[in-house]
Amino acid sequence: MIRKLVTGAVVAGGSMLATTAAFAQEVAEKAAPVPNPGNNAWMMTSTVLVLMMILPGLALFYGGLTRSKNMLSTMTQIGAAAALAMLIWVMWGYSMAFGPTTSEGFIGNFVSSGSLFLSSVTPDSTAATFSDEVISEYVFVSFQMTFAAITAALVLGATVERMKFSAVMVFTAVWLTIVYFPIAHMVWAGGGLLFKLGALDFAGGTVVHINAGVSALVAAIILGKRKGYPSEPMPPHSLTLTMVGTGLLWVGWFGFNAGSELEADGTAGLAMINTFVATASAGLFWMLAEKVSGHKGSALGFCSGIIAGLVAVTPAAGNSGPFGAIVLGAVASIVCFLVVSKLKPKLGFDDSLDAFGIHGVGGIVGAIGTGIVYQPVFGGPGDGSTAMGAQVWIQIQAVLVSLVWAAIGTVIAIYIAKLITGLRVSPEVEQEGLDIGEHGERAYN
Amino acid sequence: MIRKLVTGAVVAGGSMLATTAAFAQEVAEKAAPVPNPGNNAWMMTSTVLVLMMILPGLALFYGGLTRSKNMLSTMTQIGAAAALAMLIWVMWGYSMAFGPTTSEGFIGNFVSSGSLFLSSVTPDSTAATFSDEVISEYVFVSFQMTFAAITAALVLGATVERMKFSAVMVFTAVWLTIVYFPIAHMVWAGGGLLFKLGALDFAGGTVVHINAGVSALVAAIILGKRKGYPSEPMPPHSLTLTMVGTGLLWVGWFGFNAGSELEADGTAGLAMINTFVATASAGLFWMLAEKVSGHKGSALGFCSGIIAGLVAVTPAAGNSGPFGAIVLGAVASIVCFLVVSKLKPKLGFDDSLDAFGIHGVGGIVGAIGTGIVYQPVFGGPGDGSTAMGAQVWIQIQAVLVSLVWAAIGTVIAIYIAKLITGLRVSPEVEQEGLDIGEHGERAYN
Amino acid sequence: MIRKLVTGAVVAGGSMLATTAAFAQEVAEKAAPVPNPGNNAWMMTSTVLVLMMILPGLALFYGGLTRSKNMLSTMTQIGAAAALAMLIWVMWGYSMAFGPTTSEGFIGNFVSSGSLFLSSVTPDSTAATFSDEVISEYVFVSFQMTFAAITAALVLGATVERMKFSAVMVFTAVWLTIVYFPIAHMVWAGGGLLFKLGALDFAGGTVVHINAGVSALVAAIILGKRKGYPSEPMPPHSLTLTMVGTGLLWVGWFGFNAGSELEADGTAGLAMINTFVATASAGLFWMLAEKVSGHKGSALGFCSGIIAGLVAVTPAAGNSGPFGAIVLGAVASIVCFLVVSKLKPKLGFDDSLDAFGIHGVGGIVGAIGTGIVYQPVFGGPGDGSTAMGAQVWIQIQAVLVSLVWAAIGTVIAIYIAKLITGLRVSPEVEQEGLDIGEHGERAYN
Amino acid sequence: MKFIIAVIKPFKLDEVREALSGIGVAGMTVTEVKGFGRQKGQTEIYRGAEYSTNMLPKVKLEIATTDAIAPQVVETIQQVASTEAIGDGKIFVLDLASATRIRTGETGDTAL
Amino acid sequence: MKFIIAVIKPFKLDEVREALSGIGVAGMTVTEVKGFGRQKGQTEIYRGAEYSTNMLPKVKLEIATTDAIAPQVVETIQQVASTEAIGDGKIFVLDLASATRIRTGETGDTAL
Amino acid sequence: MKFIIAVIKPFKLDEVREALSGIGVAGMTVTEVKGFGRQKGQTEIYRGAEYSTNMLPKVKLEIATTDAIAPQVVETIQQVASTEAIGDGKIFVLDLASATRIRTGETGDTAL
Ligand SMILES: Nc1ncnc2c1ncn2[C@@H]1O[C@H](COP(=O)(O)OP(=O)(O)O)[C@@H](O)[C@H]1O
Ligand SMILES: Nc1ncnc2c1ncn2[C@@H]1O[C@H](COP(=O)(O)OP(=O)(O)O)[C@@H](O)[C@H]1O
Ligand SMILES: Nc1ncnc2c1ncn2[C@@H]1O[C@H](COP(=O)(O)OP(=O)(O)O)[C@@H](O)[C@H]1O
Repeated sequence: MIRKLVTGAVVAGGSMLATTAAFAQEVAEKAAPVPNPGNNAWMMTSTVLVLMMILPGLALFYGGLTRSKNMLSTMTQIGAAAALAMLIWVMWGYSMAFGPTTSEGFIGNFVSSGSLFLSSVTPDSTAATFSDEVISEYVFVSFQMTFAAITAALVLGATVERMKFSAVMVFTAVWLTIVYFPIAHMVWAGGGLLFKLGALDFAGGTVVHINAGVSALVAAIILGKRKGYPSEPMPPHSLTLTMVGTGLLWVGWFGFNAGSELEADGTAGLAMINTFVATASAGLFWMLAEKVSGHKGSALGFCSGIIAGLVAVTPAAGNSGPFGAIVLGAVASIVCFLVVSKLKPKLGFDDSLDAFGIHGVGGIVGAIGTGIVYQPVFGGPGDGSTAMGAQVWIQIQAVLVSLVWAAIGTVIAIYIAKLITGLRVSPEVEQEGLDIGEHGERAYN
Repeated sequence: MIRKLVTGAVVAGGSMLATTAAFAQEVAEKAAPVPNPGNNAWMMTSTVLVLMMILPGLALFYGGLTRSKNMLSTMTQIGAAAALAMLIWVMWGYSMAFGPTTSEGFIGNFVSSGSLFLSSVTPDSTAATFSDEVISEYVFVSFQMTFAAITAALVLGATVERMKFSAVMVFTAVWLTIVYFPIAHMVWAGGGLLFKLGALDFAGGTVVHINAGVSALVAAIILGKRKGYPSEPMPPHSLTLTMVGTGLLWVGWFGFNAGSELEADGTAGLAMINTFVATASAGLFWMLAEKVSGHKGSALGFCSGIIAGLVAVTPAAGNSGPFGAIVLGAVASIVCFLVVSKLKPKLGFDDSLDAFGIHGVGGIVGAIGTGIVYQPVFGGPGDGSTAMGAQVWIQIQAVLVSLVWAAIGTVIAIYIAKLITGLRVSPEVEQEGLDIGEHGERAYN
Repeated sequence: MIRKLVTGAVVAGGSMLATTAAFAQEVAEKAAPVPNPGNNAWMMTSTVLVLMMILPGLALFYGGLTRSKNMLSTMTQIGAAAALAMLIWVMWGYSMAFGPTTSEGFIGNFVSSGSLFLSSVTPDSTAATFSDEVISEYVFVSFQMTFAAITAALVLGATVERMKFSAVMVFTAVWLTIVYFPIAHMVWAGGGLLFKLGALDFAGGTVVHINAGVSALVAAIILGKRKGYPSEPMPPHSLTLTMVGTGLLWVGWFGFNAGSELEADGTAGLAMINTFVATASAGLFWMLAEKVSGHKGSALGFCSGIIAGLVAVTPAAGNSGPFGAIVLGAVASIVCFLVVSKLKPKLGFDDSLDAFGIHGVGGIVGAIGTGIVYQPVFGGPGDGSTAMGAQVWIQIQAVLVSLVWAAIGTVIAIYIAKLITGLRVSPEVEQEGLDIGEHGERAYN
Repeated sequence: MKFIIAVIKPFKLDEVREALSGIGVAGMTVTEVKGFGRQKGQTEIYRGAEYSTNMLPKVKLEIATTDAIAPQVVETIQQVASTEAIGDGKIFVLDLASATRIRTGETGDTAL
Repeated sequence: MKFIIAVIKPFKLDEVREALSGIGVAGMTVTEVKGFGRQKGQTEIYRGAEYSTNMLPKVKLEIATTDAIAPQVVETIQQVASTEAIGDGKIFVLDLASATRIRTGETGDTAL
Repeated sequence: MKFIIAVIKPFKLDEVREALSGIGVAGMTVTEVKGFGRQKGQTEIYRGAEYSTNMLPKVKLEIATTDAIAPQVVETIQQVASTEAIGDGKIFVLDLASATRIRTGETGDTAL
């Protein structure tokens, strides 16, 4: 659904202001669409829910998985990266991704411009939804801001327990600029490359999860393993907190997925029920997969499945029927389980909290699977106009483009961070924990 | 208010599809009601709030009360039971409780049918509210789904620290099917037995709390006591987490109670203020009751009162004035206090986390009390057409029916679970904790 | 925006009932405004969000900062004070602050009356917003109730770890009555002193934060220092929980700030984005300030900055552009940092959790700063009709009035509490912890 | 005097304490420890990474006694704490040169 | 050399440490323990279940000293840690056969 | 028999344990403790209040051994646990009068 987006938004919101004021006024007098408070209300709620996913949600999910000596470092990196992303978003991010001036020609595939410092936004300007409705543009800006913030934070799951705080800040700023904003534009903006291609991505499977997952992998490889990994045991210091984080992520994800409809309508309802059942299915299937491979169904397995399901249903939320969603959740869960517990130990990299293993892999399964479950034969809302094979091929292209773009951009961003900050803490700090070494505190006294 | 429910829902939503498509279309063209986004927005928010009650809310509330060696087991059982309930709900639960085809005659009092796998639901189908409005049917399905999920999870409070995970899964599946769906139908569906009787149950005092409480009691008795209970002290491992859970339950309960109006109107506002004050009153009165009986007002007492108040105000939320609610909260709190701290130690059963003592008892007080506070003389919204005595008698009948139904159904469900899984963990696993024994993990490292 | 408030509310809601019933009916038949469900939905959501700020938000934020032996005491005091505030609010608080009968003459500057026990409120009565819209009065009552509750709880941050539970209860009851309700009336009600003066306070910078901060300071001074302060180290027992609380406060604050618009419109959207960016900026600037003064940027610093930013943007939320908000957040953060880490150690008082240092000081910076960022030259929504100097002077007057009123009222309230309860726990209880001494429990077993 | 150090399974603590107070042991000091010995721990799995730890939770008792009752204390602990399963723990006896009650300054047997 | 084990009330820890460093005690090792003795614990009530525990939180100090200053260490602890209330704790002195500093391998008195 | 008490840096625990099992030490008991000595802690800052604590997290090992291998145990710990940085810890050796295995009631060297 999101693919129908943003040209409209731009028309209703920003570009009106790009014309002469007089003309704008005239137009406004005639036609100025007024947001229905119900849609605004839902979108503000959704925005708040996505913030809750970051802090405390993701901070707890990731933090519980680290060792207690790195708990504060993990939570602070997430919080501060998100905060930085918010400031950058209002300064140049919104403009680059959804600015009113669509650049001409080739470059317009990748970025827009024209609303630096939100210059074109007022309390009365609006962004179009997918029907004839509009929502307040400030609400749209806020909603999209939280997406940028959480994506930046997700990447850090692969680099915790060893990356300098200063490096996190530099990396985030560069990475958002050269990776996130262009990909968001490509997928969601009217003139964007993948948008024009016809890729389906309801709530950001590509923009958020594949993107974050791949970037996490690349960053983890460049950064190197944690001292002692994998020989030394590094059990999660509090799975209780990880479960709390999981719950909050699930709760918040409804803002993410059902919010992406931009209206409080029946399709938002569809996105909601899909987000429930795909997740429930994925949580249980991960435990089942553990069982089948001879272990006990674990709490962390349940949590991992929940996240895998949420990730996979993200592009499919409004693009699937409930049973497509259940199957998609189950498949994504099993695939992620295999990657994380069978494949990863064989490969050499240290993706500390499995940002790639779950967000990257789950995102790819979801993106491609969306091409399938979208079809009416599987109960999806598609009208069958694009054949399944063709749609899947479009989806694969979108995945590949994001994959390559994210990988290259991350290499650049991480080397810039290395140049400026040195990237990695000293072995002593790593041994002693980043809480004391980087922040001078202990999480628990 | 809920009693006016679901015949309408069925008409607007499902049954239209049950007629011939052509006719339906015609009707739709003339009259198809469109949901107000404001109501949809509120109902989606409410749905999300109820999920938050389960995970992390209830998981923390219950988990904090267990010993640390059973923390993950408690949280995982709650999460997985809820997940299973969601899948079952879309497969056959919604159909049994709110399906478009109301069975004829006697059986129609107990179940409906006709929407297996949500076959009759589309993004455009709607469910009627109590006025002339409608909401999207997917939203209604999601909202009601969370009720089924939390009720299943509530029961587990009486069986934690000793019931096998596999037994929990089997029990949940059977119990929902033979206990929850029929009771939900009886109370809330147009043709339901208790609905026709005229029982007042705004947000599920009977369906959720009495039901869960009684089932919990029966399950606990069949399962037997925890090893060492009551001679060995089993103090809560983290009252901090229990308080966090309490807070989240209170927050989420507004989705439960004010959401049950199905619209964002003044009655939802009434349900909201009642849910505030009944709860506040109950929290403080429990502490007072402790004080009066010679102890210190305790944190756990405050939390217990909060829950007792929430439970009691559930059937009364839109059926009372604020002062009726305050009194109801206080009374429920004191009664639950007496049962939990005076009566329970004298009886032999081990209702580990007082699922019966609070949800069952508080639910009964609330259900009967609703017959009283509903009256206009007590500031309630009733019109006085049903005399107080008559209404109270109806309420008592409803309580009795649910009580008996839940008790018998639970016996069946638990013995099926015993047959398939053995029901209870081995004494070694119980000693060592279910976290290691059942899930292979520790909550804290 | 809030300054345009409550005369209207009173007209639409209460005062209609103050006239003869017959006349009221007639008016109602002609014009009775019906709330848009979208606005009601947003306001109910906002109300729930503010509750989440209190429990679990503030309880965790404050609780994590105390020593573990006082954890339950801290959380219970917050919860119970909030509960008490809710009961008092419906009994006489709403009447005193927003009652339909505006007292004549001088006294009308400070209190209203006429809705004791919410006698004038029904599910159909409404409160006006700032445009032509209305919301259900019960929703307005609930929303405002949570403000009273959180303000009472905020004060306790300065008095934890040594104040008796009973003293907290007495103090809260008196303080709300003589401090909070009058100040709320003065600032927000149509006839209120500061309202008439033209003070800008979008979401309660003066009413909530300056008020709570100053009262906290006064209470802390009268109560005296904790035993061992400042010689004995009292490190926070769980910064993890403090960070969780911080996240929940941020999340909930959108109910506070964007909810204060009373509608889901573009100005609410503006309040939302300002609340994002001011906070993000403040969080990062506190860490920067630590860095600049030779320390490590700390997790607690980040959290403190977040709160300082939220406090400062409260009066400015809908009265500023995003860049005004960023600057305001940064300035407030740095000022609070200096006060809390440089000034406070030099002064003798023990404001245990910096309720004054952050809420008081941040509130003052915000209130005065609002006079500046409101101006169109700084991108604010003001029309420039009041010159900046004049507006700032109005803001300063409002600050001074609240300061003096809160200080005097607190002295009275605390001495009444002392008279009745003795105020402070015995040295033994303080040594051993209030959890055992006052509540008979331990937080962790 | 003797200083007895016993490492036992945690769930035996209450039983042992009761048995000891039955034979007149007035006090003891208890510490949560991790034991390493013949008994092997459960395998824990976190996302495919297996940790098989031999460090098991135990409880350590420290009891100062008179020479007279020391043998009886050892015997009682041995009997009550035994489940005849591996990992039941050990009892160590050391000579205690002196003991002082902080409250009163008393020393020797009366300080115990 | 002597190995001194002292069980004290937790809030006395800082005072004792300061006093000991005043008389030249360079190091010690501190453990959180639970004490069981004459002193009775508060009664805790959780929803009507009463636990009256006699296990009270204490702090255990372990200090290796030369024979020469051992008596002074005992005396200092006794005096500083005493509140003259029940539950103040105990001091036990054991003979220490040898001591080694891990860093350098030094042994005997200089290792302390 | 000897009762060896070693205080070491936490991250050396695994290495020490492996080395000891290499020389045939069958069991030990491990406690998390706080050490106080020459090594100074990091300064922690909470909103302007500076705490410079000298209490550092350490791990204490208790190992009962036969007289025969005691010297070798001490030496092994000393060598493996040493990082040659301040704060590496200490090893104390006490005489052990008797040892009992709770499971079987065996005493003496065979109980270890
Ligand atoms: N040599 C030793 N020194 C100190 N503690 C020991 C020693 N051997 C065993 N222990 C302690 O005794 C516990 C039980 O020992 P283990 O060998 O597992 O079983 P068992 O005593 O039944 O042979 C261990 O977990 C450890 O705490
Ligand atoms: N026989 C003992 N062996 C080891 N520790 C003991 C012994 N008796 C007492 N303790 C420790 O000393 C503490 C204080 O003892 P208690 O009898 O309560 O008070 P007091 O020492 O003032 O008589 C206890 O909590 C316990 O930790
Ligand atoms: N006299 C002592 N008695 C008991 N434990 C000691 C003593 N001195 C030091 N320790 C323990 O040994 C640890 C290391 O001692 P420290 O003086 O810091 O370093 P080093 O041994 O390298 O000189 C301390 O943290 C403490 O736990």
